[in-house]
Formats: sequence, structure tokens, C-alpha cells
Amino acid sequence: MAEASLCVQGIRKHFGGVSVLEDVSFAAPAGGLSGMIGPNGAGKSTLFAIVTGFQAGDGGSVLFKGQDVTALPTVQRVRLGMARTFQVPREFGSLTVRENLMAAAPGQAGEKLRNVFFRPGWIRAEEAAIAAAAEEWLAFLNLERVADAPASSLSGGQRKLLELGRALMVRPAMILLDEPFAGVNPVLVGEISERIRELSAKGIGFLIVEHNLAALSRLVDRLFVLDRGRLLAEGAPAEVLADAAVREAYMGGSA
Amino acid sequence: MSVLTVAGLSAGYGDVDILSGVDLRVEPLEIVTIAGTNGAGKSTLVKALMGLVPRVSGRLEFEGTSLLSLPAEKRLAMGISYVPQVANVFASLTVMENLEVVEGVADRRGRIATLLESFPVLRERARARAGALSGGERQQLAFARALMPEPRLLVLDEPTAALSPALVHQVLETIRELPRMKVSVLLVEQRARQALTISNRGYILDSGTVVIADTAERLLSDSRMAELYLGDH
Amino acid sequence: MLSYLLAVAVVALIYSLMTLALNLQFGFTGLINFGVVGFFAIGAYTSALLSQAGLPLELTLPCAALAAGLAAWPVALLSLRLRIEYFAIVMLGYAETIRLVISQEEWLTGGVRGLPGIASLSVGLGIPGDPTLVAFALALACVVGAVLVSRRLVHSPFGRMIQAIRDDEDAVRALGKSPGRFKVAVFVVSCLFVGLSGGLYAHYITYLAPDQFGALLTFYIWVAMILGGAGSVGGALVGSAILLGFIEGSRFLHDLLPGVSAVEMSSVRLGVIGLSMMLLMRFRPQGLLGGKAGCG
Amino acid sequence: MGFSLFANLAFNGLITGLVVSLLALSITLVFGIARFPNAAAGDVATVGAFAGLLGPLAGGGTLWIILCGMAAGALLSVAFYFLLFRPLAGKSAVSSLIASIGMAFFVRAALTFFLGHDQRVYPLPIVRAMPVGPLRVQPTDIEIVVAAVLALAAVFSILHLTPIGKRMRAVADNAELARVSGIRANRVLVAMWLIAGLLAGLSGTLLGVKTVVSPEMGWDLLMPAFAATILGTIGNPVGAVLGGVLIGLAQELSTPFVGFTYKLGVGFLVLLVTLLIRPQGLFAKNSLVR
Amino acid sequence: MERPVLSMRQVLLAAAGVAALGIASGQAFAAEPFLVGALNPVSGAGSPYGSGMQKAIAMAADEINADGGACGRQIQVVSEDTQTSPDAAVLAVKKLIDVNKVQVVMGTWSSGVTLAVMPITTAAGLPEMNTSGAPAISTEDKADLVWRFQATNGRFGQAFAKIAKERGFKRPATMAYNNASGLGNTEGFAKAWKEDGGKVVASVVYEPKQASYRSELQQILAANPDVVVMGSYLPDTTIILREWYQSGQNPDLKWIIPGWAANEKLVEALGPDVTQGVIAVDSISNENAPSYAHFAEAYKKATGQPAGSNVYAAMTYDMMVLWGLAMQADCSKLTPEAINGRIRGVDSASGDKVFTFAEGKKALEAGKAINYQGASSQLAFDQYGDVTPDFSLSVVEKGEIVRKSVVTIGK
Repeated sequence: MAEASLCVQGIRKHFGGVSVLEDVSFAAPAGGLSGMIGPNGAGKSTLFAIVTGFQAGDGGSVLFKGQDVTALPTVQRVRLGMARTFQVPREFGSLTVRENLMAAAPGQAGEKLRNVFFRPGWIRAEEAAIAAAAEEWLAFLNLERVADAPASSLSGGQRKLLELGRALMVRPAMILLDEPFAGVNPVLVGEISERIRELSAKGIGFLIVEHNLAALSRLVDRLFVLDRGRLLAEGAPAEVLADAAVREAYMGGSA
Repeated sequence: MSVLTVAGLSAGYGDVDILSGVDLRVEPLEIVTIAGTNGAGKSTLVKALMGLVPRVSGRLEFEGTSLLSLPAEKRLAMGISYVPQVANVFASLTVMENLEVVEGVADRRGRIATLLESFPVLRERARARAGALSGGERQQLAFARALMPEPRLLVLDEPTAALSPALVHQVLETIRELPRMKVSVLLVEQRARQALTISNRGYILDSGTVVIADTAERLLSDSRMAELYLGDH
Repeated sequence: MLSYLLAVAVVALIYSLMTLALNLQFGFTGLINFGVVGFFAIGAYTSALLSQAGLPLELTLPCAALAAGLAAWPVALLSLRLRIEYFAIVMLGYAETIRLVISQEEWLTGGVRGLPGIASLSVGLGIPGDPTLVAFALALACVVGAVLVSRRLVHSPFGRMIQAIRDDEDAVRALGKSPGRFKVAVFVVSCLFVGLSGGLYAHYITYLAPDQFGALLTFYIWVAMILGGAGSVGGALVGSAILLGFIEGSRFLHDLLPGVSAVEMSSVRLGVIGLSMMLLMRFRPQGLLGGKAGCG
Repeated sequence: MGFSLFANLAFNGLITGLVVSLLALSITLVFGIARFPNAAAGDVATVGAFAGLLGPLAGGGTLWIILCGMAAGALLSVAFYFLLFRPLAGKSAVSSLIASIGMAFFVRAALTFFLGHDQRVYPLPIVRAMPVGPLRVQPTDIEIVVAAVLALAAVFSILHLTPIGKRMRAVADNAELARVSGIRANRVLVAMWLIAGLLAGLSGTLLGVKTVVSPEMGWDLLMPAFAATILGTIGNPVGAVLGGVLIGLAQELSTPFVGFTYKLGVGFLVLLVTLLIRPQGLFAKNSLVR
Repeated sequence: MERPVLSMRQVLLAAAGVAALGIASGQAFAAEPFLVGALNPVSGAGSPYGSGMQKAIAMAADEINADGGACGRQIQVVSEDTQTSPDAAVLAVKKLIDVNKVQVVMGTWSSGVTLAVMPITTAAGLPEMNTSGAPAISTEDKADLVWRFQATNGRFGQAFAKIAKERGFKRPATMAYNNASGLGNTEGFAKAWKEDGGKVVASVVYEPKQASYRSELQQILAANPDVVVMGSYLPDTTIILREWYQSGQNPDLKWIIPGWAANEKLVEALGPDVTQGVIAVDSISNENAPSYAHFAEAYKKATGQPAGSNVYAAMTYDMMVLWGLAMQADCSKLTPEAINGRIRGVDSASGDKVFTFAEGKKALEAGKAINYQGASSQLAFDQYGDVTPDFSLSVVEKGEIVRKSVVTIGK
């Protein structure tokens, strides 16, 4: 197993009197393709939110690239290289697709007011570089055609691609994808999978939370199964899916 | 006459069809399970039944009356009740109040008494705030609330999600009892197997259409299920 | 006639500066500022008092902008902690408190008796010619400057980010950027405009008193901004022009409506402002010119 | 100085705070259920106060004045629900807030257009206060305390004991679930605006009994009422009343230290400090909305 | 609310009609009308007075026009509303000057408005006539173009002090509405009282628009004064007096209140018991002069209101008459500056006393010096262009406001 890039230890979370996550631990390797499955209500969304810093856990810790990020806000985690997408795409609707990508570029000098007014030349150069990077990802994600359309006009699948593109602009070490295939037609599912594979080959790690088991199991090297707030199984997709407990959890009951 | 008849139903948002040509029916006092992976169109189907989807076409009849042109409130009044998946009780109201607020009930007191009879746990906690109930109690309250207007069809959206195994069993047992209260049940579930054990029939939904329809028994032994769910080949 | 129209235009331009600011705050970033008049008052008094202390207007006007920006700083930080409706109401209170301080600290502000004899723009800047024309030219220059600044801002990477914040703050966070920094910057920078606007006003009217800074002015600016369309720089100018056109036009209106006395006219003015707020929200929330849907 | 002074200041604060509380109670209901800060509440109170002038025609006495005011407040409130706030229901809170400010201006403009700017006074006898310990309690004080307590009790009972009140809480809790539970949101909202109007009318007439009736009276009461609403956590009736009293007490008790002009600023300061420590207000636990 | 009996438009039409008559009656060359700007607080805080002030100017203009105009020039009045707000007043005066080309602006009421309007009229070389009280108006008027027809706040205060002394009060306290007029009156009182060796036992400045003034009142009552001198308006006075009466404390306390707050409406609101013994002080018109009688009759006819109900109307009436006489004094020079320079001339102490425009015109045509005795006061302008009207002292007795004496303060 490769060196762990994301290491989650003993995460717990309660809402009211209901326990949503109980002592969940797992490790996703750097540059690898990991998947997490689990039926509705298994606690995936909560876990995702805790890992990315959108929610605080009641206990446990999150390590990223060997650093304890448990107490860090989302923004800091992203700066360390942990990018994410949203289950329901949250594009910037009033910006164009291109602007969406450009907005995501990290550390822009042009986001500092003093530079906006006093160093326009510098910013123009920087913008050109960001635009070039955005252009590459637009081509890669096959979004060139709609580059100048407002993001609010995209179809559901295109929005997922746009989200992926935005995450890529952050130059992440690892991307956490929240249900990238939900509501996406099968052709586009194939395309998104293909892109993820190519990116993984370039050394970007992925943790994909998904319902679409078929697509996921074909894509990832390693699968974690979450059920009712606990990690039920982990391993290569084939062995995990063969696990009786997993089959029961997923399809419900033993038959 | 069937309680619910769905034929060639297509539905969606914007220009995207989530459901295309769904056929299914629910007979009186049946429990029918609709299973499928996430994204298969289960929740869209439920919302289409309840009148919460903007664009619906095809046939959708309740006891022979078309529902298509009726707003959500009218469908409730006709005798369809619905238990959403999350946030299905009024957390800041007491158990009793959760039942009292339901409109369209002739003999409210009598009905509440009957339901508390059927759900004894709720009687013990009648004065507790719903937000303080345990997961299982909360689910029972959600059922009881939906049963208040004496519906003839109860639509349950993933009632066992986020419940511990023991509770799943308990909730399913509750559902099994529902037909005795003169209500047919349309149960939308992701965990198909356990749901099918209490059902008469089942439909498996995939990519917006019904791919398998059969009796519960036969479905439970159908190997195509594993393929659909787990990508087994 | 021309001189009068110029005089009205000066007020319209002074209002536009505030409308431009509010547009940056609400139209582009989604911040609700119901305390516009407070920053306006700070700008006005700062410039007036400094000029009475002997500073030249070339210095006092920038100071007016800075003072308003400085006063905006702490409340901008507050905006990060409060939900938007709460913040809106807190800002109303903030502006009212500023008015109270002005009316109470007589040693500094002249209190309720006001500050008479403030140097006019033409005298203060030593520009010969018709004072109204001078004021007009200067206000126009400031508005042109503010428009240029707004456009530069909106069309910069910074501007891209504030619009992103308006669309979805969580998604911005997911890109590793703190919305807070941007919000505070927008709030403070646009309050510079408001402060400058106050400075111009002080040297245009040449007399200041606390009752010139009531909450009604804030709502005038909101109406102007909504009329022009939230999120449109040009709209801010048009909105202010329509507003002032209406308020001043009502002077001529009562020649046309002989049955309506001037007292009733003041009711009609307030009523039309109120009615337009209701009708705009109901039927045209994007404003008369706004193409894009207004945010919020 | 000493105890007697502070006791009297505290009593003044309590009474002034209670007048504010009644308007805050109206605002908090709307805020909790229709989910926006209703800036028109003050001017509905003004209309109520003016309608109270009809009281003597109906039969005279404080009770008739209050009843006329409440009826007018309720009518106006429900009318504007149908004309303005119902069509705006799907839009953001900011839209409704701005529209409600517009409504406030419009209502005041109509009042001054038809009735002018002059102050009016209810034809009620002026009675001397009775001393209670160091306090001097006036009959209007008792009326205000009784009205506030009754109003709070009524709102509380309506919300917790009547079917429509429980439905209001249900809508406040989860509007979506309320819809699929067959709760007719329209009826609930009509009832809510009715009660909000009654409360605003009540606060307007009581303020009129205590002071004078003038077209700006309600708008001037709005800021403290908003502050009380937020201080006590939106949607929380008890919080609104306690918030009003707290601000009243803080304002009056601060006067020996900051003077009379700044006491209005003290109310704002109390609100600000509270929000910095508890962004949800003081009584977030028992709010209508979570 | 009372509707104006005549709209401005009708008044203008009437004026135009009178002008036409004038032409018909044989004046060969009808010179252009002389334009006068009436800038009054028709709406806003000054609205109780604004309409009456506006009408009084029109009345005076009508009289002048009926008498063949001033120097043969008909007076045409253009009216504007200040909305009692400096911003609106600034635009209104610009409109009067630039659009309507008026040559004099008269009738501003609140000090804030006058202070905002003055620089503009002065820059245009036009005289400004007002009824404001703030002392700053005197000091800011460097070109001697501003004329005040009302007593300053300080003089009000002096009148209060004189009255308090005459009535034998020893322990006065003051309560002031937090605005220029409220503070001006009470501080003017305190200054005059202390200069006379007295002591003010307590003073409170309150913010308006409150639901209660009990705490403020409590502080005043705690000092156990024998009289409270108020700088207040009607609504707050109504509330404060009621709260004082209801509290039952210091029942023998007396109140000295400016006339605009202690009027019939106050008595009507509170009834005779509460208001018993309240002392109302107001600057009064020149009540014994024939000019006042003449004005009062015309005012009653024009508005249906007694002249005493609007002390400012007599002032604005005088503005117009005085201006007409100043025009008439030298028909060869009718520039605003020249006319302005003659204002002191038409009330020179040595001249013949005249009481109407017609009288004055006749005397001037006969080559005599005149001294216009105004309806509002004798109009003896001091070096600042201020007048010193007399004050009335009235006491509320059984619900009636009874005039007790006229108080004249030292010049």
C-alpha cells in the first residue's frame, strides 16, 4: 500500500441523540484511487463534511499529508492540497464556465485589491497564465464549447465536470468527489471515469464517495464500505463486494 | 380496482427526464417495494406521485382518478399520505402535537387514540418533544402522523435509512402491520432484500425505468438483483 | 434653469456615489448595508471639521473617505459572524448611534445646533467660477472615478471572487479562499465612496446638522440601487438620476396638480417611494435596467 | 439617589420595555413563521393607534380604544399579506424586508395624506399615580403590564393550545413537511398575520394611551422592537418580551452613567454585545424555529 | 387636516388678474413683474406654520399689487417648500434663483434651513429674510443680506428669565428637547438667569420620540424645583406634563413653556386640571399697531384662522410689505442689492410712522421719510439685521389661555 495521504482516525459524530458516525478510521493512499460506498444514511455525507472541514466531528482526527488538520478550517485544508466537489453541483451561476475555473486558481495576486489598482500589468500577465491553465482543463474536460456560457446554463453532467475542473484548478494533491455520478447519464459517467483515471495517472489522489457501485468498482483500487456510521469493510473492490456483510448491508437483509 | 396505477410515467426537471416510461401498480392492502440504487429515480418517482415534480406525463391514477392535474394538497385529501426520508417529524412540537396538527381528520381525538394504541411507544412519550425521540421512535411518529387522515395509500421514502440493524427490523415489522390498518403501502427502499421480505411485490428501478417487476419471493432469489446493486457479473 | 438642473445633478451625483457603493456591497457581494447614512455622516463631518481646522479640501475629502472606511472596518468584521437579516438591523442601529454621537458631542460636531459656514467646494479648492458648476464638475469627476474603480474592481480577479461569494459562499471556501477577507475588503472600499460622497455633500450644502442624517436617506439609496438594478454599475447612476428626478420633479408636479397642497405632496413623495419599493420587489426585483437576476 | 432612584428607573424601564415588547411579539411571529424582519409592523401599530381614536364613538374607555386599534391592525396586516407578502413568499427574505419597508412608507404616507401630521390624544381621564413603596404606579402602567401579560399568554396559548397555533409552529418548524401533512399554509399564514396585526394594533394603542398619537410613532418604535426581537431570538415569543424588558431596563438604568441622550445607544450596545457572544440571541433553545 | 382655501395656483392667477386690471386702469407701460421667492416650511416639522406663512406673503403681494405695485412693478410670488430640511431647501432655493429668477427669498423657518440657504442667496447677491432663532445666523451673515424677523433663541431665554424673576421663582430647572431651538431657549434662560445671580437647580436634555420621559422627569423633580423652564415642542410637552401630573409629585410645580408648545392643543390634549397654571411665553406680533389689525383681518379672511394662531405669518407678511416699501423708496434703482440697502431706511426711527404699504407708498411719493410699523413687531433691525419683538406672558386658567402681560426685554 502506498504512503497514506489522507488518514482518518476514530471519527465520531452525534446529532441530537442519534449517533451518525461511530469511530470511523481509514486511510487513502497518495495518488491512489479510493472509493467509499454505503447505502443512504450510512453517514457518508457527514464523514465527507468532517474530512473536508465543513463540519466539526465530536471526536477523532483527520491527518492529511502527515499533518493533523482536524482543527484547521476548510480553507487551510484546501491550501494543503485537499480539493472537493459537491454532490449537488455548486457552480458560480452568474460567472461563465471559464470564469468559474479561473476563480479557482490559488494564490492569485489579482485577488488583492492593492494589486488590482496598482499593478495592472502584473495582473494581466497572471490572468493570462491562469486563462491558459483554465483552457487546458476546459479542453481536458471537453467543456471548451460552453466556456463562455454562464455556468447556470449548463446541464447536470456538465456541472459535475465543471466542479471537477474547478477542483483541478486548485492544483490539489487529492480530490474528494462527492457522488460524481449521481444524476449523470451513462455516457458521461464513462467520460468522467476516464478523466479521473487519467488524472490519477498524473499522480492526483482521489477519494470518491458514490452510490453507483458498478461504475465505482470498475474505477477504484481500494473500496471502503460505510454502513450505519461504521466502517464495515475495506479492500480491493472485488473482495469487498464478495463480502457477505457488505452484500447484506447494501441490498438489505440476508436472503 | 388498483389503489395506484402508474403507466408510461415520465417526469423530470428542466429538459432532463429522470423517469421514462415507468409502469407499476399497487393493489388494495398490498405492500409494494420499489428498490434501486441511488440515482435510479426513486425519489423522483415519489415526488411525482405527490405532485412535487414540475413536469410529469403519462398515466397516474389513484383509485381510478387521474392525479396528474391535482396539486399536492388535493392528493393528500384524496387519501395518499407521505413520509419523507429526512425531517419527517416536527422536531419542536411534542409527539401529541405532531399528530394534532394534521388537517383533514374527522374525529381527531378518536384517531389519535387509535394510533397511540397501534404505536404504544408514542403513548409513553406523548408529551416529549419530537426532536428528543430516538431514531426508531421518531420513525414511528412519522408513520403515525402520516396515518392520521386515514389514508388508503401510504408512501414511505427510505424509512430505514440511518437506522441501526435492530431498529431496521423493528421498523419493517411496523410496516408489515400497516395493511391491517386498512392502508396499502408503497415502500421505496434502497436495501431491497429486507424490504422485500415484508412485501407482496417489488419493482426494481434503474436509470429511470422499471427493469424488473415480480413478486417479492421471486425477486429475492433473482440473481439479476446482485448484478444491479453490486455490479456483479 | 441650467444652473438649477446642475444643482439637482450635483445631488444626484452625490447620491450615485452611495448607490455605486451599495451596489458593490449588495449587488455584487450580497452584503446588506442598512447603515449607509452613518458612513455618509462620518464622511461629511470629517471633511467639514478638518476644513474648519484649516486643512485644505484636497486633504479633507480623502480623509472623509478614509474615516468612513475606518468606521466600516469593525462592522465589516461583524458581518462575518451574523446572519444577514440580523446584520441589516444591526447596521440600522449603527447608523442611528453615529447620529446620536454627532448630536451629543457638541464640543466636536457642534451638536444639534449644527455646523454652519463650511467652506464651499469652489472656495475651499480655490477654483473660480459658478460654485454649482464647480461642484458639478468635482462631483462628476468623483463619480467617474468611482465608476472606473468599480469597473476595475468588478472586472478583476477580485471582482470575480466577490461575485462567486454572492453565488455560493461554501463553494468559495472549497476552493481554499476565505470569503471573509473579500467581504471585508468590499465593504470597506465601498464605504470609502460613501465617505467621499459625504465630504462632497458637506462642502456643497455648507451646513451640517444631525437631522440631515436620518434613516430615510439610506432607503432612498436602496431604492435608487434597486431601480437601477443590483449588480449593474451603470444602473446605479440611472437609479440615482430617476430618484432625484422624481423627488425634484414633484416640485413642478404641484403646478400640474393644483388640488394637492405641498403638505400632501410630501406624503405623495413618501408614498410613491414606498409603493415603488413594493412594486419593484413584487414585479421587477432585478431593477428597471438589470438583466441579470438581482441576488438575494 | 440610591435605591429609590434605581427602583424607579428600573420600573420605568420595565414599562417602556413592555410597550416595545408587544411590537416585538408581533415581529417575532412574522420572523419565525414567514421568515423575514417585518419593517411594516411599526406603521401597522400607528394605524392601530389612529383607529383607536374611533374608540370613543364605539363606546369609549380604554378597552374600546384598544379593540378598535387591534381590529384595524389585524385588517391592515391581513390585507397586506394577500397583496404583498403572499406573492413574495418564494423569494428571499431580503425581498420581503425591502417590500415591508416600502409598505411602512406607503402606509405612513397615506395616513399623513388624509389625516395630516398633527398629534392627537385619546379622550381619557388623567389619573394620579399611587405610590407602591418607592415606586409611583400609574393606571396606564397597570394597563400596559396587564396587556403585555395577557398578550403574551394569549400568543403562548394560541401557539400551544389551539389547532391553528400548533399548525403555525409546525409551519415554522418545517414548512415542507407541513405541506405534505396537509396543513393549509395559507390559512396558517392568514391567522399568523391576523395575530401579528392584533398585537401591533395593541402596541400602537397602548403607546397612544401612554403618549400621543402621531404618524411617526410606530416607525420610531421599530428599532427598539427589532432589537428586542433579535435579543430574545427570533421566533421566540417569551424571548421577544424579555428582550424588550431587558433593553428597557438597560436603557433606563444606564441613564445615571451615560446621560439621557445616549440611552438609546445603550440599547444598541446591549444588542451588539449579546450577538457577539450569542449570535442566535439569548433564548435560542425555546424558539419556534430551530 | 385643513385644505388650503386657495391653492397657490389660484392665488397666482388672482395676482395676474389684478395685474391685468392695473394695466387696464391706465398704466401705459406695464413693467415686468418683480419676482419674489417665498420659501416656507410647508411640509415637515414646520408644516403647522408653513402654509399660513406662504399665504401671508401672497396677501401682502396682493395688497401691493392692488395699490399699483411697487414703483409700478407688480409683485409676482413664486412659492417653494423647504420640507423643513436643509437638503430640500438648498435645491428649492436654487430653483427659485435659477429657474424662477426671483430677486429676494423670504420666509425660511428653521435655523438649519436658513443656515443652508444663506450661502446660496448671498452668493447670488440676494437678500434672505427668515424667522429662525439660531445666533449663528447673525454671525454668518457677513454681507448684511440676511434679515431676521423673529427673536433669537437667546432673547427667548431672556424673556423666560425675566418672567421667572417677575413671578418670584427661586429654584428653576430646565428641560430641553435635543435640538437647536430647545437648547437655545433653555441655555439662553440659564445664561440670563445666572447673570442675574440666580441658580438653576437641574437641567436635562432629552432625545425626542420616546415612549416615556419619566426618568428624565424624575431627575428634574428630584432637585425639587419651583418652576421648570422648557425648550420643547407639543408632543413631548404633552407627554411630559401628563407624566408629571400622573406621578403626583411636586404638585405645586409651575411650568414656563414656549408658546408653540403651550397652546390650545396642549390644553385640549391634557384638560384644564393638568394645564392649570402653565405659563406660556411667546413672541408676539405688534398687537397694538393698526398694521396688525389690518393684517389680522385679512389673514382671517384668507385662511379662516385667527392671526394669533400663527405668529410667523405676521412676520412673513411684514417681509413682503417691507420689501415693497424698500423698492418704492427709490424707483431708479431696483437691483436686489440696492433695495436691500434701503431696508433700514424704510423703518428709520425719525420717519413718519406708517402701517400699510399704501400709506407708506403715499408718504414716500410725497418725499417723506417713513418708519414702517410692522404687524409682527416694530421692525427695528439691529446691526445684525435682527429684531426684538415683544413677548406675551399667558397663564392657563381653567382651560383658558389668559394673556397676563406683555414683556419687553432690553434692547
